[in-house]
Amino acid sequence: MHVEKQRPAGSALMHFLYLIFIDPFVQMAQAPDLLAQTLWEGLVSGMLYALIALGFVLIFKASGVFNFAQGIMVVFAALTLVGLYEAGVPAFLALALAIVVMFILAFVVERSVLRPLVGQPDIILFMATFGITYFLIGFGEIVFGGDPKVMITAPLYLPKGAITYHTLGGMVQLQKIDIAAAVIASLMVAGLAIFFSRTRIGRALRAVADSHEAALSVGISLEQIWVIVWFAAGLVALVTGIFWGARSDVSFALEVIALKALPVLILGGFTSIPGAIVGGLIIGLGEKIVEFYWGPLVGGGTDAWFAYVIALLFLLFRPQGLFGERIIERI
Amino acid sequence: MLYRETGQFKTTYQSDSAIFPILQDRIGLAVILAVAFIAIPATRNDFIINAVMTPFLIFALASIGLNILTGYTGLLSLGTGAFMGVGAYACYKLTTIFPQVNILVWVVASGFFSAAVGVLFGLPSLRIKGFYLAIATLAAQFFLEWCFIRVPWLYNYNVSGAIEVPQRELFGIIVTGPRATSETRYYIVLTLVVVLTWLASNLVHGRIGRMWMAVRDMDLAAELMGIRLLPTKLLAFAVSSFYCGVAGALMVFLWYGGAEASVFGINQSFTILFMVIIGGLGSMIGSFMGAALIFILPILLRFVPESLGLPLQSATVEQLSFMIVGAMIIVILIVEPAGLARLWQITKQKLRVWPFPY
Amino acid sequence: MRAPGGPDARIGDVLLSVENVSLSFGGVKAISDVSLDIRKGEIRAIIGPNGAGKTSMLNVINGFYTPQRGRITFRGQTRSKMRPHEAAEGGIARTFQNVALFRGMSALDNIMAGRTLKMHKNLFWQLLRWGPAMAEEVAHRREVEEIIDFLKIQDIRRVPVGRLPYGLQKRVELGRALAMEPDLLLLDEPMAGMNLEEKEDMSRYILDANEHFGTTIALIEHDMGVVMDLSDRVVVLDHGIKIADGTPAEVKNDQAVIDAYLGVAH
Amino acid sequence: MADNAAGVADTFPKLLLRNAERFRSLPAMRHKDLGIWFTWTWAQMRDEVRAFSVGLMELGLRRGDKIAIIGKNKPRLYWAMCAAQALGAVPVPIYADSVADEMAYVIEHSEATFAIAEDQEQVDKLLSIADRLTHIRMTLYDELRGLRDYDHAHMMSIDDVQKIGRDKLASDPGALAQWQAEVDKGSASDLAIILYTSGTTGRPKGVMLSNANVMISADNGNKFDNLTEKDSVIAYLPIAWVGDHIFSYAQSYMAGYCVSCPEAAETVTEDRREIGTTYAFAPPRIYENLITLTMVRMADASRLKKAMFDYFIEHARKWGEKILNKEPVPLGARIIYGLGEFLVYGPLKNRFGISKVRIGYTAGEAIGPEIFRFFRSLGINLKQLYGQTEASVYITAQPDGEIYADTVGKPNIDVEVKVSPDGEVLFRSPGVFQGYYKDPEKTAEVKTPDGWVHTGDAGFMDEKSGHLKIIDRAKDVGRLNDGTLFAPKYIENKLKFFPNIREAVAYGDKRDFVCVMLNIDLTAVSSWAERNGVVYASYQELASHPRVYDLLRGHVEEVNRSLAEEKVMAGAQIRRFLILHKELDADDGELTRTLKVRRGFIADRYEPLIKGLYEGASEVDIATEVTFEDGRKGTLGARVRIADVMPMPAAPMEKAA
Repeated sequence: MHVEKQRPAGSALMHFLYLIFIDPFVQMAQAPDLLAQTLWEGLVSGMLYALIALGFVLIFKASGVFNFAQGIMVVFAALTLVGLYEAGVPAFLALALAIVVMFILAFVVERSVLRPLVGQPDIILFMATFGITYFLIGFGEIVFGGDPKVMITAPLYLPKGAITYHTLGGMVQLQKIDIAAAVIASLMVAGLAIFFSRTRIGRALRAVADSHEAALSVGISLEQIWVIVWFAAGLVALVTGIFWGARSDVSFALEVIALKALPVLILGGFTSIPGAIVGGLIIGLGEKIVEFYWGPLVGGGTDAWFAYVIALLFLLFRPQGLFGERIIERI
Repeated sequence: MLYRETGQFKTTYQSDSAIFPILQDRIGLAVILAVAFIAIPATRNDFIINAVMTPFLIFALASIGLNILTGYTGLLSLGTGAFMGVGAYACYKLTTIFPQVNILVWVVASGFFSAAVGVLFGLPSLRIKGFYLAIATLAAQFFLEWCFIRVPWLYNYNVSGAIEVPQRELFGIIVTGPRATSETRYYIVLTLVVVLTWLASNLVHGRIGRMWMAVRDMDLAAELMGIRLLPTKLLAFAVSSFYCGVAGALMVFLWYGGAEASVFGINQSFTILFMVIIGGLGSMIGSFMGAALIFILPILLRFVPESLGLPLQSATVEQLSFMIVGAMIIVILIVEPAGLARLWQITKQKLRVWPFPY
Repeated sequence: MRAPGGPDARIGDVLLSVENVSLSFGGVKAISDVSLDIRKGEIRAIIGPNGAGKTSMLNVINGFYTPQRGRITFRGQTRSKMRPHEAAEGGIARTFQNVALFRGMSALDNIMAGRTLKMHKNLFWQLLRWGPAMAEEVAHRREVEEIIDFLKIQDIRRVPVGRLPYGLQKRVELGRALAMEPDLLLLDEPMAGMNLEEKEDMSRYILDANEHFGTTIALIEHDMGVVMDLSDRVVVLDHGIKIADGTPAEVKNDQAVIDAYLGVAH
Repeated sequence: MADNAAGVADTFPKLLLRNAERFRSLPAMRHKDLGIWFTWTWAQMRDEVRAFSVGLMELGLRRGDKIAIIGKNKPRLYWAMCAAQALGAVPVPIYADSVADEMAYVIEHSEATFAIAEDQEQVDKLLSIADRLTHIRMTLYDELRGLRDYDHAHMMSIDDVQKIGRDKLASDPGALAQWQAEVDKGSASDLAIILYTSGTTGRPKGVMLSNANVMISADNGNKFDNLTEKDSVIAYLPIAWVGDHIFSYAQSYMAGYCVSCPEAAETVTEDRREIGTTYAFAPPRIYENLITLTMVRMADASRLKKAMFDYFIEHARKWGEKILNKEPVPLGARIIYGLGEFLVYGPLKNRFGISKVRIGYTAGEAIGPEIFRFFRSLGINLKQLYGQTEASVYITAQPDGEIYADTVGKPNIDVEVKVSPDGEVLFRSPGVFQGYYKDPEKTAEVKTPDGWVHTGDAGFMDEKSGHLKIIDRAKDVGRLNDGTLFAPKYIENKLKFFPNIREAVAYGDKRDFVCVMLNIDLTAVSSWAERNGVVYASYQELASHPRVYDLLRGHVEEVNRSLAEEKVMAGAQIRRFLILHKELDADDGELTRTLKVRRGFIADRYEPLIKGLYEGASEVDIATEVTFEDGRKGTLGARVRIADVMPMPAAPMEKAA
């Protein structure tokens, strides 16, 4: 009697365990092309997460400010570019103007937010960046309208279309724009690395991460440094915005996606540029793989929370992240 | 100026540690309660009752919830929306399964579900704080939000994916559903908010409140005082989430009448957080002020220009409120990081020491 | 004014002993193989030049740091490390070098917070703030008022401590520690940054606490005059090593101590 | 005198018993302790005092014994007085801040057998002089803190004494009757208290006051101001001072009003506000401090608020006193005053904690007319009185509606006042003391056989108002060569009421006319200089600046004008003055340690200046030795200018007061 009753339950459990622990890997092995395609997609979105995280890291390193507004800066930069272009400004001039706008933004933020709040606890500055975020959302929508826009690619000589490889018993499609993004992002990271290690300002920025007095001894005021890092973060945001915009639309929905940079930072640490990149890629890969192979088991949409749950686990077991330094509290 | 404290003296510790020790404050409170319970319903103005006061009170309740966590205990949370959602869905499921039980019982009970979920997501707070914890609460936010969408059982497999509030009666009066009157719903919300505010205020003025604030101000010293950090923080999560949960249930059952998952999204979390920041971290009265300002601001933006003959489009109103709220947060943080409550306190202090400046 | 029986009558058995404790941070040795004991009822001073490991020693005693080696025996219970709340529950209170008050709270609430361990009324009563919870609150308020009266801070009861001058903050912090009714009170430079008058006041409070409440006190202090006046026994640390231990008079004439303070050794 | 069922309540213990019946549950005393106000009703206070008293009886306190009471205003110290009086013993309160030496003298002189000390501090003081106290048998203390480990062979806490008393009352049914019998033995003529006055010279003298002295005087005071059991005071002045004894003890026992003891010296203002006292007493210094505090704080107020404040204060200055005196005032002014009451006066009084004050007294010293009027203009019924320990306080007081800044009022009920030919004020009243303890010679010097007492103060009766005016200590009053009365302190005080003048020293005794030396008040004058573009590099330069001379000349002329209005003083107007090049300093011996000018010493030290003043020079060079802050000495040379002032014509009584 009870044997009869137990069997279906037992087999359901077995089946469930099979679905979780065996089946996804069988699928991967059976369709390596899909796996490769998924991995690629994961890498590309991971790269974009990494870029946003990079903006965070720049600002955090130099000013200790956890800039929640980095996500909206991406949107705002992209909107400025597209908006100017739509208003009839030639593409490259629009790009230049967008850069100028990002500079002005950095300047205004320094003047109206950072300077008055200097010396306040970190958490206050963090909350102030909420204010920046909301202000930019409202401001952006008033100026550029709330509707999604299409990112300009051709006028900026960005490639279009896809390269298709017939391999692994199927095919793998790589969007050219993604390849371009990867190249440009790599160049930008390399450029930033050179900037930090080779230029006087760059060294000052690194010094400021250690101590503010050290930066002053290099002869650069704290205020200037803030403007520079916020501007650098703005440039990173602009590049991020262009490529992300090219993949989807330019809209404020991006802002929520940009929050994913936060778990990236937990993984990579708040002060490490390589950490941001590796963290971004791990998150990007992880969430695509999980969503593709395990998502259907729970109804899909796992990429909405995967990154955060990973971050949560990290926080519990390795709060300093992959590369971050250990935080020692002293009394 | 209005304060004449001469002749007010305390002969017991009980009266000395009263939440409103000054006579004039007690009078003020009585007046406010009289206005809320008598004058406002007497207006019979559906707009004021249903579109202004009821939601204001619900937001204030959620703000109190978040304030307990963020303002009193110093734990930043971005998952308020989701905790409210837990309350709303729990209430929905409970009243579906046990329709005969008084709906108010379920509204309050739903808070316990929210509290349990809050404790679960509060566990990381032992090891992390500040914005690290904020990110951890984002996990709660997005995971729970996902659950609201992907677990159809939660919304009774409705095709719309939304929950719809069934009609329920209390002592023969319809209190929920489309046929409930605004006044009825307002009275229920008001009563609950008043009672819960009173309880929360009691809590923060006693041992537990001091433990929370001790953890907030200097957790190491608190620990060496014998305050165990994890239980204290988890209690804050539990109580906070309870309040948010009840607020969420009230929001759906006594205001919206129905809701889908997006109501409890990250933006709701932010809205409540801003209410708390602007109102004042660590202040009960600030929770009300913040809720009033942030909720009523868009209403004013809509109606003031209209009455001046300059009607704004609703999109513009929304954008403007975003900008203003954003700017206001920055200004408040610069001018007075402790928010409107602190400004009120300063004003009150000024009135007490009037005509002296200090 | 000491009790007529003389200091010896006050002092009892060993209350806490630290044996062969070593502590290092990432290779930097803060304490090396130090042993010391604190007797019931005495005032024990820990002195030494900057970086001698004095504060680290207090942190080991009340469980904030975990020593790599060594044992701590408190009330006859031996363990390899103390946990902060165990220390608190066991009756060890402390003040900090840089005042670790709860800045957002009033002086009264700070001291009330010191009574947390002694208050037990549950959430239900706390929510009502009535009946047993109120009775408990009132009873402890009375105890706290005794401390306020003792420290003569009646006029600043309701002032948020962040707004108080430094000397008063130190006093409030002492009050908060006393509110725990500790058996052992650790004071980390209780007189740092005080003027002469404030130091005299503070000395008096420390002595009174020792006599009036019978509290055992271990204190770190730089002002040698104060140390010599207050303490029954002095232990001297230098670079994490114990170089002397004895009565103030013995320590004062110890060559190693003189060298350490003059910077001859090392 | 008050009656009860048992007979006439002619001693304080009997009054206590009467009050315990009559006012039973009304508050007799409050004490802020440990953060809250503890209250004793009259019935409770009777029980406390009785237990205390029986305890003292058990400890051996006997009729005629003296009991020293040392400490601040604490209920149990007041109870100690009544507890001792119940047994026919005499309390001798002693100033809490007196040094051990002084304390030793008083205790030894009074032959006190018991000492009651407030706390460890006082006990320590007593112990330090223990070898000189030959009569003390037992020390009792109020606060245990710090005393636990003291040798208790001859020491006990008041709690324990009360416990002894309670136990006795509980165990021995006859104890109550025995105690009651002791109380009944007391009579009006018994000695109630000995108050030691710290004279400026010599040893303190013990003023003996009988029950009748204190009680009649207190009762007359109560009648004078209609004080009843509904009133309330805060006790914060020294218990050894006759004023406190009358206001916080005797009048309370007579009228039944409640006496509140503050928590600490720092919290008096706060505590006064909390209680909301109706009857206030303070020396001028306290009122001055309140005004200074007000002005300092208002200087930091926003411009608008400051303007509003100034406007209403000015309005009050104009109309406030008239309204208080119930004179006819235009409706408009009344309305504005009402608005001011809401915006400024009310809140201000609230801050001072004097919103409910019905009667306020200032005494002890002359009060600045501006200060006096300020409070009156706010609607505080501030009055002046003139009293002495030897009179059980009351000699004269200002009746309601007859208030002048420069008088001390009319003779109190039952008091006769006369001015001797040489200008000294004498009085005779039921309050006149019995004599100085163990000092019949001194008693005879002061008290005439027919009961008149020499006050030692010079004064005169103002003809128009019928009020007494006090001008100086009698021994300091001199005469000009033409015989005109010269009262230096009177003139100096008038000068010092100007904020720009810090100190003034007047000369004229046995000279032809009056001259003064002035010290500018650096804070006030430098701020004036800043506003008026006067540039200076040093104190000396500022002090000798011609425009500063002009400024002060105005003040001197003002003083002359007011002197001219008084017949007695009109002849002693200031003719010449100079501004000293340095501040008078206690370190240089120019001031006493209590900051009173030492006229003779200054005259010797600045002899060339005196010479210059009287010989008509317009400038004098002088070199003075000074002590710097670090104790070094140096010489300060200066050329001091001397200015002439025209006397005002005596214009008697046209617009006086």
